[in-house]
Amino acid sequence: MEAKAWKSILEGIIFAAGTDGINVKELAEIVEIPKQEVQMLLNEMQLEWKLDHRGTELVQIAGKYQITTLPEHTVYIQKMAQAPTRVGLSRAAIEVLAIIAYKQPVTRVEIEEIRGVKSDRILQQLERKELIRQAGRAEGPGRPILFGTSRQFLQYFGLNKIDELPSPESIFHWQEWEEDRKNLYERLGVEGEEKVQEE
Amino acid sequence: MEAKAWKSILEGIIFAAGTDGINVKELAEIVEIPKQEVQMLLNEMQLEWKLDHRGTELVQIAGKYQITTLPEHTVYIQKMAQAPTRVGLSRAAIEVLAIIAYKQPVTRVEIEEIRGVKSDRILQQLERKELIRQAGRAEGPGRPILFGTSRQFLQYFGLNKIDELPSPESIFHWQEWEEDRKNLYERLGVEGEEKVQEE
Amino acid sequence: MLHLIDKAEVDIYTVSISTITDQYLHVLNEAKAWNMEIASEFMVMAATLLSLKSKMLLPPTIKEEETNDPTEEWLDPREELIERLLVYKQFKRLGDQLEEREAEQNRVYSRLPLDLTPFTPTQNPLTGVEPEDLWKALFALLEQQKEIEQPLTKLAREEISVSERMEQIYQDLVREGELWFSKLMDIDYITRERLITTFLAILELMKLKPVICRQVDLFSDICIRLEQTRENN
Repeated sequence: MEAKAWKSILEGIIFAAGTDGINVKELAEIVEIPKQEVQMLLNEMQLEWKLDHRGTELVQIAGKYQITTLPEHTVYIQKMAQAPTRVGLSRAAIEVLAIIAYKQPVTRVEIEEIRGVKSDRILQQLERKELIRQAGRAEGPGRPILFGTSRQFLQYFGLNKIDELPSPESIFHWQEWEEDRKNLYERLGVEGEEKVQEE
Repeated sequence: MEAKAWKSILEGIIFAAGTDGINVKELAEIVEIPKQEVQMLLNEMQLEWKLDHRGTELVQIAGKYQITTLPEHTVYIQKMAQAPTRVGLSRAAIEVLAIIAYKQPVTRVEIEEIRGVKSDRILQQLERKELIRQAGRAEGPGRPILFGTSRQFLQYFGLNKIDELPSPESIFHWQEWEEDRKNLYERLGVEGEEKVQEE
Repeated sequence: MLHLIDKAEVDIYTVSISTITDQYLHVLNEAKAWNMEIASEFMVMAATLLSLKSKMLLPPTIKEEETNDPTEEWLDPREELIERLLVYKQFKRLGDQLEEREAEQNRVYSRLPLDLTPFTPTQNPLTGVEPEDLWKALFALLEQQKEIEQPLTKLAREEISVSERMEQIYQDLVREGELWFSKLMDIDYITRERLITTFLAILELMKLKPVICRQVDLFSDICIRLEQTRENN
């Protein structure tokens, strides 16, 4: 196979590796050509991309190759990041945030059990946005990470304490939702004090 | 600025948008050039990337542009440790999706009538995977929920628009339909005479 | 069921119930990951099959009565089935198309959006979200989960095929001489799946004639007995 074809394959692999990146050894194993050759191809690619005025570059971070945007394009990417459609949280992210807010501290597995779908990416996203934080580790096998809401989360909502989050009563009519409410309290494991206070 | 520079910027933005994708309107707002021009540049980029033997391609999915790897490189990407394992949908889920895709908006009962089996659990799964969405309620008793396909549906199947799906006529000819009907009548022993007698 | 009739090229009129049911059970075994989903579907499929098949087992008497009365049209369940089968087949074909596209799309990889947080230092990600929205989102989730959980609660699966059940009943009959239908179908001691299997097994045994069933009155208990002529088998 000629160099062009190998480069195309290497580009595809590095692109798919995303921000994890991939090192020369791994690349060589995947394409089954010698490491030195891979290294040479990568060097050439770095040069060619620049000459071609590509919109991305091939960089080596901590020994791993990955594709990133160009520093000179920052202004444009900033504009995209600040577009209202990108700033807000997705429906899924709100769901995860809601679970954490009301059930904290809570593990990823517990969150996924409630939602029925994998939620690791959303957790990362919320952590990056500093809405949630790691709040220690649970007991038991694997000692999974516990998640809770952050100080910023309260600030954004203008709350002083997490208890100031709306409780069911403030949204739903008492009688109408009596059944559901009881049920929910049980599931949330918050029956105790709050109910006593009401009565 | 010359076309090359604009293309470089557009590439950077689309790269940054990742799987979210970005549409022409948003791109035009970010780079502050007319939509038509952006569209033209994108069309050129699609062609150029192919001619250049790039390892990625520029595709339009659900109206938004995004960069993906080439299908012919799958074997290599799957060898990568980071490659996500992909599990296809179950046959039952695919069937339900087909009914929704072609008959939308459609109620659960209509779907179950076609399939001859209960489908509520599959509908829930598909909804949680966000491949389908509730698209209002039907008229009539109980005002049942109507289901339709979502943006993620288009994304999942790599479609730009729902009408990119082949039309039923193109894959199911009426001659074949008649043939099948005759065949089934024979197989189930509903013969001609019986029908004549009845008439 | 439609799927099976179509796939197995089954002739509903001549096929034995046990063949189809065994096939169902085979499907159930194969699809471990989807156990629950298929198990609940199985109930409906089996019921549809049962109703159709029982109509088939009875036709001589009913048909004569019906055709004797010219004002009443005897609606062949098979005709309805054929029409449904055809519609279903069409969607199955459309499903094939989707599956192809899925496979094609699965060969392509993209990447997650870039982490844009460094580009938006001052933005409030909760813009437009009210504290109430969180509660509502959680409420909706738990509601949904409640619905999902119900059919899941308990469905102890017992895998016994119709032919196995036929053999069991036959052996019981050889030993006991006769059996009461109500005893066989005691809902407290029997899973739904077993109930269906048992019912199908009895129908099948009747059809193959090693047993006869007697019912004195409408809704009274049914007595199942070995047919005299076959007893020496």
